[in-house]
Amino acid sequence: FSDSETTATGNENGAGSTGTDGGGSGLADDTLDYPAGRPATEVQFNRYSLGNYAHTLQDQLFEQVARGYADGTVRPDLLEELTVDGKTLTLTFPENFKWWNGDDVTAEDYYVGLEIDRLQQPEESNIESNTLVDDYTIERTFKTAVAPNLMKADVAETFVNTPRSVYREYLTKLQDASSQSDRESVTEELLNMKITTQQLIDDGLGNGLYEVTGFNSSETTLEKFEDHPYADRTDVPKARIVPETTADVDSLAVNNKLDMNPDVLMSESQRSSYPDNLQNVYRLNWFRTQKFTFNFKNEHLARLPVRRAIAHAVDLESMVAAMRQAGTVGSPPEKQTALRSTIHEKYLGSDFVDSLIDYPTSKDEEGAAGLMEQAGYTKENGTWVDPDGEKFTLTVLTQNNNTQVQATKVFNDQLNAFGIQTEISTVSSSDYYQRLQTYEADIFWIWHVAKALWHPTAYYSNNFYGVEVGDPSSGDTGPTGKPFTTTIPSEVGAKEVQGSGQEIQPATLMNELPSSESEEQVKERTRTLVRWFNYALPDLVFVEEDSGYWGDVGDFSMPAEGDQELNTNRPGQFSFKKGWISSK
Amino acid sequence: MSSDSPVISVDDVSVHFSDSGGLFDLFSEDETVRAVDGISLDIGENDVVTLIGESGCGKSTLGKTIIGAQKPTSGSIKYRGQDIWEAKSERNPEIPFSDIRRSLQMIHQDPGSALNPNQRLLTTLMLPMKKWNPDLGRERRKERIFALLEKVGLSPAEDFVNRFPHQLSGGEQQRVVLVRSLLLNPDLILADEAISALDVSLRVEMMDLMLELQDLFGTSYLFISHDLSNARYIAEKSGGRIAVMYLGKIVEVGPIEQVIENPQHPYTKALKWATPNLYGDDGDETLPVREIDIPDPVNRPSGCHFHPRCPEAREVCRTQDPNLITTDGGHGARCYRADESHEYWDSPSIVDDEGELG
Amino acid sequence: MTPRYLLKRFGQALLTFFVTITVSFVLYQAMPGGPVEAMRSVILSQSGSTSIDIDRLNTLIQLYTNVNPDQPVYVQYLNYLRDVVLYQDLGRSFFKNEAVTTLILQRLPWSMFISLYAFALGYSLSIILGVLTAYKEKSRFDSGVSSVVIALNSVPYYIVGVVLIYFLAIKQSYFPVGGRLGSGIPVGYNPEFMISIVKHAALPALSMGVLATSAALSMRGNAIRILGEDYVRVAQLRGLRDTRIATQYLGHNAILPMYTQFMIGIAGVFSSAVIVEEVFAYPGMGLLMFEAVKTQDYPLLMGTLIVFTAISLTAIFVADLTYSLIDPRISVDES
Amino acid sequence: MSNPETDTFDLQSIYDESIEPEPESRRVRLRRAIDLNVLAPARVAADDWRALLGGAILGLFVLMGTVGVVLVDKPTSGDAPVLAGPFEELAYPLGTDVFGQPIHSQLIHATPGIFKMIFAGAVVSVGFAAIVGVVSGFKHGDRIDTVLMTLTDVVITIPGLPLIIVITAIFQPENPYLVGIFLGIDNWPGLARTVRSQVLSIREESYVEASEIMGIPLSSILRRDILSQLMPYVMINGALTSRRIIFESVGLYFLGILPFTTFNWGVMMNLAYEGNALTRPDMIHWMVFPMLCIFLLSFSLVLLSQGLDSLFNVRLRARHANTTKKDASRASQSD
Amino acid sequence: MDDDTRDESDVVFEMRNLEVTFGTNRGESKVVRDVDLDIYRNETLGIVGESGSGKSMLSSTLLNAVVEPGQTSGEVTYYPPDDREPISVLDLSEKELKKFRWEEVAMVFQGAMSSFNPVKRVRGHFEETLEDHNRDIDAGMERARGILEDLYLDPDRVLGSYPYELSGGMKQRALIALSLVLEPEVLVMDEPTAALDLLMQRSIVSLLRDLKEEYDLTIIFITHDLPLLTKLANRLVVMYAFDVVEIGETEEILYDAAHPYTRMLLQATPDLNVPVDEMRSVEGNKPDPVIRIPGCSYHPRCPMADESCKREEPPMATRSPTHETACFYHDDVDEEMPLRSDGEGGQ
Ligand SMILES: Nc1ncnc2c1ncn2[C@@H]1O[C@H](COP(=O)(O)OP(=O)(O)OP(=O)(O)O)[C@@H](O)[C@H]1O
Ligand SMILES: Nc1ncnc2c1ncn2[C@@H]1O[C@H](COP(=O)(O)OP(=O)(O)OP(=O)(O)O)[C@@H](O)[C@H]1O
Ligand SMILES: [Mg+2]
Ligand SMILES: [Mg+2]
Ligand code: NI
Repeated sequence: FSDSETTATGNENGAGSTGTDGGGSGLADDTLDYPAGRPATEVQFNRYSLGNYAHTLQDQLFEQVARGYADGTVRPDLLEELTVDGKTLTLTFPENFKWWNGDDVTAEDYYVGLEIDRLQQPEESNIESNTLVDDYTIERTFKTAVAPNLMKADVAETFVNTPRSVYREYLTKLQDASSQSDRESVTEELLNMKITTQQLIDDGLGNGLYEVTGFNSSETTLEKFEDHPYADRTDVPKARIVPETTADVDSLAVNNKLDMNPDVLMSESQRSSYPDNLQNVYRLNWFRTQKFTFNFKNEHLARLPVRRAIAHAVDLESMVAAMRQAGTVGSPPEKQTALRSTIHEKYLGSDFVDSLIDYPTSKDEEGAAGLMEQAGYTKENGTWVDPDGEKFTLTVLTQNNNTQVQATKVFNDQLNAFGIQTEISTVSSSDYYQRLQTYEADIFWIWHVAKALWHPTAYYSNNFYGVEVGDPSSGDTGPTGKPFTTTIPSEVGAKEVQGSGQEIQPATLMNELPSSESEEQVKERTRTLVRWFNYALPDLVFVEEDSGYWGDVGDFSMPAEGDQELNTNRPGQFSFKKGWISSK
Repeated sequence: MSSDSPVISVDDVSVHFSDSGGLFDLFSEDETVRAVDGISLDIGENDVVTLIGESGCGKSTLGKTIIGAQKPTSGSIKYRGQDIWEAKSERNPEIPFSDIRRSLQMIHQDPGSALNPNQRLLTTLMLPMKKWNPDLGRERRKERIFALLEKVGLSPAEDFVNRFPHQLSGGEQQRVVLVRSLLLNPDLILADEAISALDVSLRVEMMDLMLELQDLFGTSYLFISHDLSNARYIAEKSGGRIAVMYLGKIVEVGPIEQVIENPQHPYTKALKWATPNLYGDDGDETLPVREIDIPDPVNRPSGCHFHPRCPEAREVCRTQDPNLITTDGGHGARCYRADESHEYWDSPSIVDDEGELG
Repeated sequence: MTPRYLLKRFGQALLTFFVTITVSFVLYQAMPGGPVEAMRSVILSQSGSTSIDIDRLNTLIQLYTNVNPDQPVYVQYLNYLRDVVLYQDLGRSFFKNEAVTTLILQRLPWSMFISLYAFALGYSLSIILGVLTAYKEKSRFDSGVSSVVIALNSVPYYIVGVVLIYFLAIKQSYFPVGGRLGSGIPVGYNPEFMISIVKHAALPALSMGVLATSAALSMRGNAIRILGEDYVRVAQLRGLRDTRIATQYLGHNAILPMYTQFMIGIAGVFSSAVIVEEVFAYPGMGLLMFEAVKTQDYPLLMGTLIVFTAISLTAIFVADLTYSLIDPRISVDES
Repeated sequence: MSNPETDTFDLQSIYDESIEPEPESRRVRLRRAIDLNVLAPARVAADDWRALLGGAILGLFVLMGTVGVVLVDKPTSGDAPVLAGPFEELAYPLGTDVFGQPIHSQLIHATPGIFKMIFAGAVVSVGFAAIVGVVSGFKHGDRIDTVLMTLTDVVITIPGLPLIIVITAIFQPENPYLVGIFLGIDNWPGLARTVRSQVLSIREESYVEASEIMGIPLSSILRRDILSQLMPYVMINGALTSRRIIFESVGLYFLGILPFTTFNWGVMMNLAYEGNALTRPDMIHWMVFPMLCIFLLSFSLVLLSQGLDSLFNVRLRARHANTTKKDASRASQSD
Repeated sequence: MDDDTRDESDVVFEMRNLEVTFGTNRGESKVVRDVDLDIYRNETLGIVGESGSGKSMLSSTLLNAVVEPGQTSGEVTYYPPDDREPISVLDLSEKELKKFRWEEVAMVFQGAMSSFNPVKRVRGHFEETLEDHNRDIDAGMERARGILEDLYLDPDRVLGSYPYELSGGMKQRALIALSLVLEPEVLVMDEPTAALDLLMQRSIVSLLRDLKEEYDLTIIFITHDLPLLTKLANRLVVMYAFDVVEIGETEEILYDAAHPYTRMLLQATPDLNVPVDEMRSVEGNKPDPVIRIPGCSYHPRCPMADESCKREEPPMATRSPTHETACFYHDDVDEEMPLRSDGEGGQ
């Protein structure tokens, strides 16, 4: 058989010990089985290559420098300290971590990656310099003033995954390169370099608590790395990762063959089919939200009352309910701020939030009808016609993934029921982003988060994961017809512009947000943007997703809220990597 | 009964079939079958010619060539002086091709397969009428069809025309086919083994019917058979000629009595031997050929094609192919033995290495 | 069989191969946006959590895909053709950073395994059932088997797959729901490994095998026709053994008209891997193609199409070669 | 036979004779045509349970697609409680899906699309096959025959499913007719080949030669002699092709390769499958009913294709016709 | 049949009350009707009759090989040459039948062109026959070569060929050789020459005569080609409407046909030596196996028929010790339906 089924070195001793067939066994034994990512046969760990699916496994195997938390803060993970001083961010590394191959993990390992990132395009980078102060300290200096939290956010969710033993040579080449084209050829070289899973094992290129010992297309086996500082925290010697793409997670769970699902909550609908020892362990308000974007090039959608009418006419609750059936757990946003509600307090304050315009999360057809009439629309035979008496149909573009279709379907049906004709166009996920960028649909579904962080920049980003307005230097309106300059009421929560209002430039604001000089400025700019969003409703956010994890609470003791700080991305994996999961 | 201007005159006609090469037939060797090889023949008004010969000797091919259903490789076929294939390609021929097409008809061997199984007989019979008598009304056409059907004994015609071919017996089917060709009032009908498929007891009746209609309509017949006694019956009753074919050539032709009574060609003699009679002529069980099997039509023997089987063959037959040697009264044979002064008589006999069969 | 005939078939196979490559190329050109767009689309869809900014991403993709759109189309075509034919180089996968050929070669044996498994299972059963039902024409056995076969023919194989998963893997864990190898099984020629791969392949193979069952009906039809042939009657009159008549007379002759279809059937069964492997999450060629479709990995997509064709071609070519072994008339009667 | 009184029989005389045309002729003819072409097939069908059952089921689906869509409202989310079980409530007898849409109305509203797809696919593949087959059969030996057959061979060899997947992945057809056409693309060659060989053998039949010799125009020969013989064949294959189109289209929707804008059984299955209906007893009906529909529709087509065989049989039809009866003894002898 | 007259003769087959019926949707179709017939050792018996008169069916019963779903009833007794027990053919078990067939009785039947398995070489056919009958293959093949040579075939070439590579005549002869390979007692030949050329037909008939002598065969030869038959058969059986209407030595049938049907048949047969005007055709339609014609089944077509023919079925009447016929008026037939002029003279 094909050599893709390589047996790893580690398997020789481990063979037979867990040899039950049937796609994984999460039965009472000392191995923690959980689904994640792609088969290790298809993944490689060069951080620079594109589309290599590294991200689907790397967070199990590498230490993370710092993390964002749902309350909006960014705090060190591996780092001992993360401090800001003016334009400089100082990272202090601990001294007791090791690579699997026995080398110390030093600041240089991370520095190499930072410098390569910067030197690929030194002009465009917003980093002035990275300096290796000593073996365990890096100073990172920005070109312009940046708010302290944003500077920390810059290294959040990044990994120590560029071992100097491998990447040093590329850095040297980049440093030697004199022109941009020379640098590009190094980049190209980097793009094509490969670190296969086998190499990862052979050269010991990981540094997480659990070390890869073997893999094949249907599993990756891990063993505790005894030299790791957290090794004493847990008594789970082994783990097995079942690829999400090849295993039917649900049927494994139903047959009690999994011990944990590290970043997916069990929905109520699954409860009945899952065994009792599997329980939701931790639930958090995730950073991710989803929305429908309105294309102002459509004359109807360009009208504010119509957008607001749509917000009234659809029942966000039932959209979320449909998604819940498909396994997405979440709730509709209380307020249309474009921000995840967990950071409202931090960036907006409750008074501000309370004064914002309320859009109902359940259906308010009367209110919607009122708004339509206000815009001069009339209802004929159950269908709204525009002020000229013309009928119109809105096209809605969505991706053909389960959750998206579920939500869009309900959205559509409700608009139709209200009397606004819509037509869905469903595009396979592979084509979706391409179709999206033609901006030909009137309304389109999109994630609403540009970065894996609970931070305003993650939501107010001028690309389509944020609130895309377009390049303000390119005319009056962007690709979705949203004006670069617009007037909003000066008063928070006013439904109409009274007096001269306040003229703002959302695109410019969004572009400037990441380079805000102070926390205050971040808040200031965010509030302006929130007012704009809440008033003008350029997009309609319909769900704030929840995340968390479930686990086999019968066999393992899992940390829950209060035990540890878990309100961060992928809490299950985080617990596991921290050594917080032990057998009972 | 040939008159001065023949209905059909065949002049040195050959038909060769060769494998047509496909897109990838780059290296194909030519396998040419000379189905008809340089035949000349005239068929007159109200004439009957019977063609006999072994299977595969080219009878059908010759017949179809004569009625213009098969294009000859070389030579010419003239219908009342007009070259058929020129008529087809020329703009203003003396006799339009469509007239020729109508005048030369055919009856197939298997009456069952000569009728479209999915059509009622009326449709089958109406189609040619529609084509050739477009002015006639539907009812008038029907009348003619009915009259002819009744004439051949298929009555009540009204009942028959609404049947499907499978609802008729073989003899009845053959009559319908005959009627169909007669509807066009042709000058020549090619009857290609038209009675072989019928039960022995029905053959005479069918032949009689054909001859009767021939009388009536003045049609000429080219009658193909592999059975000498049937051929003889037709030819003798109509006073026609008989032509014996062997491997693409007519090896003997003449009035029936002479060919039967006094066959010149050894092959005709063999055929005569092979046609057993109920009465008389038994006893002679010596095979009159040296080999039972016919040679491969692709690689024919040199000289006279019959020589490997001919009991009379001599060395000269191996190398030279005799021409038609006419004796008397239109009787001729392609055999040196018909010529009493030919060098053949001095040629040594073929020494047969395999030993004679007879 | 004549060398000429061989040559002709070979020529035809080459032509087909050539046409497929050309079609692939044309489709490649017809793709909206081209590879750069495709790649960007996929990376964007992977993210939602990617922190990379779009401009930078574009630059990287440009570098990575290394496309040179300035070349005239025909030059690109000729290069493509040259690479495929001369170097068996189908390009590099956009996303797997690996030569398409390597990726395919890794997956191919697995797909071959389940296809052949399915094929052997499906066709041997069909042939036997076809002959048996023909022998017992109009009996209860016949109508029973025929009904089952007709019913099976009315169910798409992927549904059979789903049903099999439901009953045999989820309700009763007789078989695994997916994958090609059990966890913790050492690779090599040991019984555990063998049993595991066979068990994993069983359900996919069964559902693919359904495709082959339609052969039972045509086999039955053929066998009934052959039963009416003189030579079978003569064989019976000659007092030959029943097994001989059933195999050498009935079986052999009834298979003849279906033989080429059988071989095309292999290709058909093999291509059904695209759906079946996805349903069973069986990492073979089919799943590779499916992933390529999902990620718009065009080089990989075209590569798999070409390989699928090559396999089909090979099967048909083998069919042609072996056909003359089972039917001596072939080289004479080609049409 | 002989007919002594008509010895003076003369061709001219029968042509000159004028008889009053029978007045009832047209009516009689019409009656006969109806009897033979409508009533007789109906009687044959009534005798053949396969045609009967197949026709009945197909008829039911046609009703679903025509009357059904008028009677039953288009489903919208929130029509009913989410995931209601089947056979619980009269308003949604088959239960509802996760949107609270009644399953039965989804099934019904998916039918027109399915039929459009089948129609387009069958017309394209059968039509194309018939044209290619007839032309190349009629021009047997000509260059055009060689070219067409080479083309056919090439297309046969390129495996259909992967090709279709590639094409649909690239063009993302949404219109059901377009989907049908795409799916038809790979279905024609096999049929074309068989049509060609049928044409070749029909051409060998003497009645075609007879028609040619009688100077019947080519169009009539094609229509009367060739197409009428091919019709049954083509119809039967049409039914089988339709089944294939259902399988493939639903499969592509099921896999999520085709964009699922409209109602489609495959889309339902996809959503249910992706929603893990297999492991969720409260959801399984969402999966089962579309599966059942696919099964029933293809089952009816398979049955029909088998029943059609006897429906097109002239002998059977003639036997069941009242107006072409003749005494039984003669009919049987020539059989 | 009158057994006394044939006492001393050696009977191979004895058929009594033989009937073959088919169930059709129109009713029961009786395609052989109550036939009694004896076949003598080493004779060549010819069976003639129009197409569909039941000749093939009758001959198939000799091997109990009537095609499905035909039902055979009555008795067919086979007397082996040595002093073995007589065998009741219709009562044989499957296994005994397999042995009986081809070892005792071989059959070359209508449509011999397709009697060979197209995918098997001719040699294979010989070998498998020998093998399945547990004969020594080498000795058997030696014998086969001999027979093939007797039939003017090149053994090596023929044995090494596939059936499609042989011409019709060669195939026919190879089949005859195959039928003789197990040295059967009786050879049943059902129109073995119908599809062949005249010359070939006649040649094969010649060869058969020689073979019969050489291998001590009893041959039953079926054809509707009467002239050919007369060159081979000692005795003729005339069938009409699924029954035997006349049996006699060949000469007796030719020159003293007693049944009006036989006479009609003789007159309808084209013959080079008979003037064309003396040929007549047989008029009327052939009978239907489902509808039993009351009385003599030939009466609707018979010029001599009267009321009694319509009512009663004529029994077999003896005309000479070797000549029997089923006609009430066989004494008047000479008068009513004279034979051809040179029919008598040609003797
Ligand atoms: N269309 C054709 N293509 C190639 N060869 C042909 C074709 N038609 C006839 N032949 C060959 O030409 C030769 C003569 O054929 P033809 O049909 O004329 O013989 P025939 O005398 O009518 O034989 P039969 O008595 O069997 O009908 C045969 O060898 C045959 O194989
Ligand atoms: N399978 C069958 N089912 C019903 N009737 C049959 C079957 N086979 C033959 N018959 C009928 O049996 C009768 C006798 O057939 P048989 O084959 O014995 O005739 P035959 O004398 O050999 O004719 P031919 O000279 O045409 O071979 C015919 O009327 C035929 O229709
Ligand atoms: Mg012929
Ligand atoms: Mg017979
Ligand atoms: Ni051909």
